[in-house]
Amino acid sequence: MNRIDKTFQKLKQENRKALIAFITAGDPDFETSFQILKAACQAGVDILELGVPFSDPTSDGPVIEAGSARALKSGMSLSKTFKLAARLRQVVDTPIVLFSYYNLLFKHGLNKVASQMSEVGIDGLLVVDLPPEEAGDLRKELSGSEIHIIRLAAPTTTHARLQMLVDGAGGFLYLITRTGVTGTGGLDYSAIEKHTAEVKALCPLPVCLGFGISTAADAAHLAPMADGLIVGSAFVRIIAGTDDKSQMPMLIAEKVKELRKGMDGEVIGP
Amino acid sequence: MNRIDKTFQKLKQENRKALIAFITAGDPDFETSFQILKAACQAGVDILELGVPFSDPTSDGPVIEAGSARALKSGMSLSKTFKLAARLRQVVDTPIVLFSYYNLLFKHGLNKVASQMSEVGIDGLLVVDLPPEEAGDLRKELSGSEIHIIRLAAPTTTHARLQMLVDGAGGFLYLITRTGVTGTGGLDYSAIEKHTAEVKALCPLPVCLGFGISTAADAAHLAPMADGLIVGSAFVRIIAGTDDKSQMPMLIAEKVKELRKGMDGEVIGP
Amino acid sequence: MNKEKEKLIGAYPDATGHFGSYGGRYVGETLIASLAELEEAWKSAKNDPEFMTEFRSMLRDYAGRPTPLDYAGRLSDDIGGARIYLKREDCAHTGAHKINNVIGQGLLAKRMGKKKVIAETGAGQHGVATATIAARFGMECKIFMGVEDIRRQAPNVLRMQLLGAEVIPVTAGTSTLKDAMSAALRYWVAEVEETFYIIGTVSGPHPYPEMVRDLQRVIGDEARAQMLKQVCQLPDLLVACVGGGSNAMGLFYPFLDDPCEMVGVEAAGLGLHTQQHAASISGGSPGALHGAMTYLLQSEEGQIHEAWSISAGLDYPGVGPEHALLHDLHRVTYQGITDLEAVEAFQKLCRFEGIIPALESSHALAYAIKEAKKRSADEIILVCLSGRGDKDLTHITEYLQTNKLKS
Amino acid sequence: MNKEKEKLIGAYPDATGHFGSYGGRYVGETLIASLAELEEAWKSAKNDPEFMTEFRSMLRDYAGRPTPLDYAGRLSDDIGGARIYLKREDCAHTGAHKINNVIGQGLLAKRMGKKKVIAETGAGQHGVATATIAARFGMECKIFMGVEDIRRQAPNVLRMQLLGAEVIPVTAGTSTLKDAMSAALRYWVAEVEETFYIIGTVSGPHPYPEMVRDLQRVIGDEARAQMLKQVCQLPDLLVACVGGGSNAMGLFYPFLDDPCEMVGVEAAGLGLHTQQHAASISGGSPGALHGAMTYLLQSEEGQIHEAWSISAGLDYPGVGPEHALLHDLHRVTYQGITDLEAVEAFQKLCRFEGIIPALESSHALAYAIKEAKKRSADEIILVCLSGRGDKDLTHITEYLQTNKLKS
Ligand SMILES: Cc1ncc(COP(=O)(O)O)c(C=O)c1O
Ligand SMILES: Cc1ncc(COP(=O)(O)O)c(C=O)c1O
Repeated sequence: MNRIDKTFQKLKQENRKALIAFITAGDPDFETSFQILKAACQAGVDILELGVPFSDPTSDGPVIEAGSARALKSGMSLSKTFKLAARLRQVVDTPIVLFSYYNLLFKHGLNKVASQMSEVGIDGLLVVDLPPEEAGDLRKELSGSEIHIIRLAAPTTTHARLQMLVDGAGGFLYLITRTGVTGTGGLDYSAIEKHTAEVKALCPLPVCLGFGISTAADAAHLAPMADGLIVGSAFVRIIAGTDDKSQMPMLIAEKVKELRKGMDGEVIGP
Repeated sequence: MNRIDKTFQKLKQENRKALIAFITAGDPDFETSFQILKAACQAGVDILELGVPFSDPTSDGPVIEAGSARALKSGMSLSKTFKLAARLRQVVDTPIVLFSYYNLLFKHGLNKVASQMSEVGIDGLLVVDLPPEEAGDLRKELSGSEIHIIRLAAPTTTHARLQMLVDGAGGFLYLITRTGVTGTGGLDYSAIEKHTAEVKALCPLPVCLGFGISTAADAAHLAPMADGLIVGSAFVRIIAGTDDKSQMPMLIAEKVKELRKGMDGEVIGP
Repeated sequence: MNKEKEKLIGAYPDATGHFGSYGGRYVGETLIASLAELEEAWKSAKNDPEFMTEFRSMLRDYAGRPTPLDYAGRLSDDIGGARIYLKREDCAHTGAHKINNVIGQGLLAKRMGKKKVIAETGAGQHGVATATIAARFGMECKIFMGVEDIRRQAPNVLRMQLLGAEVIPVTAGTSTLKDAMSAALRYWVAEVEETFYIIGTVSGPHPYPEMVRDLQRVIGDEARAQMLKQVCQLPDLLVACVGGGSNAMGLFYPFLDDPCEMVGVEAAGLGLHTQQHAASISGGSPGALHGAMTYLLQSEEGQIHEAWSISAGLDYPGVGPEHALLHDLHRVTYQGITDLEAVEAFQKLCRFEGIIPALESSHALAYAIKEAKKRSADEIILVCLSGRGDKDLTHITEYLQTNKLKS
Repeated sequence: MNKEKEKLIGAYPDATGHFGSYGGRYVGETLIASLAELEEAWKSAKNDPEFMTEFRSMLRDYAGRPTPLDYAGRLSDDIGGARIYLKREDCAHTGAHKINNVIGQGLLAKRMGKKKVIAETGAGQHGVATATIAARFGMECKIFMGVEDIRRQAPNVLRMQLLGAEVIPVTAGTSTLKDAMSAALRYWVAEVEETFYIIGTVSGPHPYPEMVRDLQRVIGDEARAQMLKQVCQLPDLLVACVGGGSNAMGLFYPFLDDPCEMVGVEAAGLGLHTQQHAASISGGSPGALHGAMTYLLQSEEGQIHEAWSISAGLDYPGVGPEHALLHDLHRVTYQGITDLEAVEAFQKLCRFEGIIPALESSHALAYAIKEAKKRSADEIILVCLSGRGDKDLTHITEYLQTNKLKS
């Protein structure tokens, strides 16, 4: 059984919500990134979204864009992302979702992508700029595998379209809290609550919220509404803001714990 | 009898050619200009062309243009030119031709121009930008007076037109040696000789050559071809090139004598 | 407009090149023969259907005519008065009406076998147009331009040079358009046999005012037909800026016998009460300059004054002689618009219609806006948008900054 | 051309927005609804005679269409080969073909009730065109532009600002057009309800490539009719420069089923053998960027390369997806022209025809000149002169000086 499904099963039993961390692979460099990812998983991340750095991340805000640029500068690529994931799989059992722009996969070769993902033990694939209409080839390549295609839904997604999105998707539904790119704040909790409820009613998969969640208070407010929360820029911001690389894993782990506390109801902020 | 006619009569008897000097009135200032003009006349100029300074002397080259600007700067005007001529008339009997652009006369009032010219003893009027076709009003105003309208003819003037030009003109014909504005050199003696001969055959008036004559050698070459020579920029250049104003009358007088010698056959230059 | 009016189209100039007491040929004797030759050549050319066909196809295929007649709807709505239509000469090749004239004179130069052309320029628009046509016809080209204008209109200097023309800096006098014209005349006097002088406006000695008007009347001919076709009526008021007056004559001429009011807008610079303006008719008096009798900015003694305008193309102390006549006949009214009013109209057209007008044309526009306010929506004002403002970008930005205006 | 060819006009894109394997809609989920809304709106608009009539009258009365078809006689004679005709988009309002597209999209935005428009720009021509139409329609306007391009294209920045647009400097990535487009997409994702994104070329997600082509085909429709009317034959070869490819698609499309050769000219920068070029088809490979599958300049690993060209408007590492298809079908050939070749052609057109072309268009011209030499005088090459070069004056003057070339 796919690690993602297993995780949600277990969380459900424990009546807890998934903390999903987005971190760019190779940011700020391969080795530090490995330590950061390991620390995050060990600190209590339920699912890891491993971002493949791309030169033109049009769906991301400035924080993740800068992380992507750092990773690329240090020599990161899709192939090395697979290496990183493989190494991580040696030390943690956390489900890993590969988070990529389509061009990287397309250029690498979709069949190679499929086989390498299986080889290294990646559990899901989220292609941010690949709507289901364009995903036929990718679906075909992954059809033999256990790997889930994770889908995004947006506040602008119609109900009719939501059904279609969920068809053939697996793992969980990534529900975007608001229009815009990653990393920008200003969440309207009550609007999100209403929208999430609607989506959950239509969606057989776990529904996780992402975009703009960065504090324990956000986590505390939003966790009850959904099956999990996705936090990205808040982690990447720590990497950007820390000069001493050796401190990064520890700081990331602390952030995980802080968010975890928020989600588990131990903190309710202003 | 008009002083100009008298002059040509006398020169003819003496078998000499007229030396006609063009000098801008008021250049470099009223008083110095008076001294210069007086010195020129006394040094042997046969006819004086007194230039009225104009802001936009389009028929003149840079030398006379600059002289005009100096005179204007010192406060010269048509009215003051009349004053200057009147004062000159007290001390010399040299014929004076007023040399002007039409706008100055038009704006002053043609009838005032006519009466003031007579009053101060000016003998001729040359309006450089007033072809006979436009000169009806002026002719009317001058018709009662002894004042001659002096006409220009150019190398581009057709024979037919020459007849028309000479009709109603008096004094002498100002024959331009070449196309172009005043003050630029490079005279083609043999072309001028041929052209002058043609014009003389058609013209009952004395024919005088002007434009570009500046040295005794020019004078020596050209004097035999015509009834007189007109020299302008060569004088004005002396004013421009002399710092000490008190020297100007003397230097101008020397230039007059030098040219006179050339014309009288005492110098043949290269 | 009740009493029977004198018909004006075709009436002027007379056989001697005069518009009433204006116009004529106030030049040195050297040029007379060339002007006569030019007059003959033009007479023959304009009656030669082949020549006129070539002229018309160059206007179409090269200059991009007809230029549009464009209803400035947002601007008109904002004003809430008369409706403003724009005759869009800014869309013509090289960016102003100047091209119409140079195509005609260029073809005439070719017909006369001249291999060299010269021109004076102020804003640089006529210089660019002349350099353009010289390149197109393979003629040698010299453009006379005051050093002050060279400084103010740098992009147009680059354009002329890239087009292969020699730009000759003129330092005499005020170093602006009038001195450039004097310099061109001087050069022409010297090189008159081989050289065709392409004058850029309806001024200069006969036959230039007539010839340039005849070449520019395409503006009005088109606009009149377009008004009738697109709007089914003639405009109540025509407005055009007047530097030398070629775009204005071009627009007005075909309407002269129609019951349309007309206003020629002169540059009032810092105000007609100051010495800093270029309003030869509203602020000048008759006199002779550069070959014609007309209105001039001049002293009591007949010395020519320096003109002043924010717009280099209006910065000339004279005006075409036909305007002098139309003024005296009260057929056209001449009004002044200040630098500031022109700049405001410039900004308004940018913001309301997405058209960056030349500063020259902005004068016409400013008057039209003022006047539209006083009139009702069933009236139509037709404005000649004589050129585009790309050449003015730097200049206007500086002006806005210096005068602390919002850009 | 003997065997029965597949008819191309009307065949692409398919119902899902694909041109063969290219095109499509490679965007984040947030934009899907808006793109679907846009697709519906465009489908309904283009079948609405009233909408199309308004579009056509704005092209005529505002943009100044039809633009001329102009025979470059002196240039052709100098080459001594095929005859070169120019489709003169430089005469259109704002100085390039870009205006056709923005008028259409602007009208569509109005129809959809959007009050705000955004656009990306490289050379600034599309930014100016968008600011223009926003002013004309009274819409709020933001233009995204890389800081590097802001530096290179200063006059166009001034123009946009005078037109009332906000120019938003983009510092990400290479600070050029691709980053401006990314920034615009990001902004759009956030403000998608109120904002209409006016893409400037035949790229981006469906329906943009189709819509922009349909709006630009007026170039080819006019040129085809003009060729038949003025020259009584179709051209043998069509040539247009290809940045995103909108002027090329606009020219080519109506001729696709005719027996005419076609060449799309990409910017070869310092040479196709270097990394400094912008030739996505000749020097790139398929991939997905900015919403479409197409040819891209990219690394083996799929990272997008910075494009390079002397001409800011060609400086983009992708190309419209329909070009990718036409390349694969061998219907259009894609060739590279270097910076130097383009500059030489620029100078040649200035000197021989009195037309200052945009540096972009100079690439097409350079190829046409090369090709004309190989062909006989009974052949005709039709070049899309996509814009005027006034925006390039400073840049080209610097280039000539740096490279010690005669100006
Ligand atoms: C755009 C434009 N409009 C008007 C003028 C003024 O000339 P005219 O009065 O002859 O039309 C100029 C002169 O350069 C010009 O460039
Ligand atoms: C004049 C001109 N031509 C061509 C282009 C390239 O765009 P496209 O390939 O979409 O026509 C541009 C882009 O700015 C341009 O300004």
